[in-house]
Amino acid sequence: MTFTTKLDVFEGPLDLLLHLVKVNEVDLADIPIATITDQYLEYLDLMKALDITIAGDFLVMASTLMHLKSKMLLPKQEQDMEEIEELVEEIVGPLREYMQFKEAAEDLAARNVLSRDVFKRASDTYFMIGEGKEGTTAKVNLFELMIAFKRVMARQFPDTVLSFEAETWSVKEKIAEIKKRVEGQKTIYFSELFSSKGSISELIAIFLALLELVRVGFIAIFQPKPGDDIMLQAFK
Amino acid sequence: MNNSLKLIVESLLFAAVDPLTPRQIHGLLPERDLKEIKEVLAALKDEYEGMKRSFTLVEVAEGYQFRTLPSYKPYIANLLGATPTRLSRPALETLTIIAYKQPILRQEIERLRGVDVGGIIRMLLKKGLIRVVGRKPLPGKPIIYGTTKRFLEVFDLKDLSSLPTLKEIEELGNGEEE
Amino acid sequence: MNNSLKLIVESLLFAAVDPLTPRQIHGLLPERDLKEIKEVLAALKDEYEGMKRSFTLVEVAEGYQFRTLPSYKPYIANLLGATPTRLSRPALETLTIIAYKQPILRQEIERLRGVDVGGIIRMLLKKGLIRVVGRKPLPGKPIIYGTTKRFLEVFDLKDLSSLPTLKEIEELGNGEEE
Repeated sequence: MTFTTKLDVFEGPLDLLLHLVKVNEVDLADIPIATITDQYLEYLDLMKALDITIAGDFLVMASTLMHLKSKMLLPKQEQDMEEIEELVEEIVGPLREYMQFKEAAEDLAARNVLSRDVFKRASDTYFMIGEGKEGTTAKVNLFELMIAFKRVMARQFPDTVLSFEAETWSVKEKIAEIKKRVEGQKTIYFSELFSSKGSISELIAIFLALLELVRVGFIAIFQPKPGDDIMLQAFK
Repeated sequence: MNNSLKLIVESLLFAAVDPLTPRQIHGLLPERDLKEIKEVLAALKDEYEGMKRSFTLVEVAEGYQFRTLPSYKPYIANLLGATPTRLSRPALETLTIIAYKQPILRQEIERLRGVDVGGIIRMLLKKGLIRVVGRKPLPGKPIIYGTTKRFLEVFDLKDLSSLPTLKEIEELGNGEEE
Repeated sequence: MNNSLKLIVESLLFAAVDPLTPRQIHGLLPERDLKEIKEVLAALKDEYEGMKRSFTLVEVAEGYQFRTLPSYKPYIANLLGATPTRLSRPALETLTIIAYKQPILRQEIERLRGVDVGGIIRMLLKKGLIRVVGRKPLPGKPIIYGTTKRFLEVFDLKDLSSLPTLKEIEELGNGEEE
């Protein structure tokens, strides 16, 4: 699977098509459909050979291309020409728009970007919380914690819509519990905290207790890499 | 106190983290005319441009902000150390589509890019570059997205109308065959 | 690049968060003499003093730093008080709970957060982000809180229904991380 990252550079079918148009040095107005279709399919074959999962979008485009190619190979009549033109537009239209935005994106990136090319005074805290600026030990911010929490909830209560409910569980109790666990062990994992099959309100209480402990700097949280289980340690 | 309006406004701009609009400054100095404040801002901008220092007053995000000139970038980058948050190409393209087509639904962005953009939208929301503008009166009340003031600030844009017009893709001709 | 040492040093002082010592600046510009840097700093300080602007270059114990003059303090204090960008994490959490659960009693907020929120509520009231919605017909007639129009403005929300739900955030999938 180490190949994946090297080969899978195309984000989606439009990205791949655009690449093929560029490599073949052709105009959008005059795309050699047969050639492009063959190259497109070759690429998909390569992905298959390397056991790379091919996203559905790639397949949809593949069938559109093949349909168009077969139409073009057949002897043409007036009616077919119209249909072919429509099909071409179905492919070229989005491609044209896509190129337009790609260029606009490049223009945007070429501007004097703040904190890259030009700098303002003082720090850039803005509204986003959790940059760890206030001397807290959090390496993961509130947003990520929230998402991690949602994951736990989704696992235990697949069909529940989460809302803040007045709870029967005390956050204070949970704070004491977590403190004890973290002090007893060197590292505990976020998922372990929620391993018991408690009620929603209990899970919320645990979560809020955790937030509080992080906020006051009692617990340090780490994440080896995005998406990994979050690790909790007593902060020394 | 005998400070001139010009220097009072300057002190506010100097201390502020975000760009200040004439209206915001007026809110802080209600006894002064909005018109007067606008004049002072324009005068300050001219003055700083003429002074040829390492920083200047820039009109950005519907307001004014002191910023260093681009040529000092290498020194300051060394000072601040941390590499600036860089947007990936897919993220930048998504942001561009939102900027030009706003207010826009997630589905429309996905149609234009041909791929799922959920994760990117979340990241852009988190970075404060885009925002929820409202909801569309459609089944499921889907969220509509737009860019923020922060977007204007980061990309050195005075307002949305100063986004360059989209270029026509030239090789296309008129779309007529042969 | 043809920037004078003076302006390079100025740009560093402008962008720095903390005061810079001559030695720190020397560390960033190792090809320049420490002595030269010290001279430039002294010259800059004189220059700014002579310019009689609203800010100046001050020699503080740890180095040099641009600071506004004391006489502008009242205006800047107003500015910093008015910008709600300085919400601490607990304040933001409390505000989030009020936004999603309004109308809500202080006790309920405290139950959810597990700590006293009296100080935070006062601060949020003062910043105009929350308001007293009414009183609950309970013993002691406890106050019920909700968010204000200002809250919507500050968070760029059209109305309360535009607040994305946790579920919607979840549906966006995973954001790319840098």
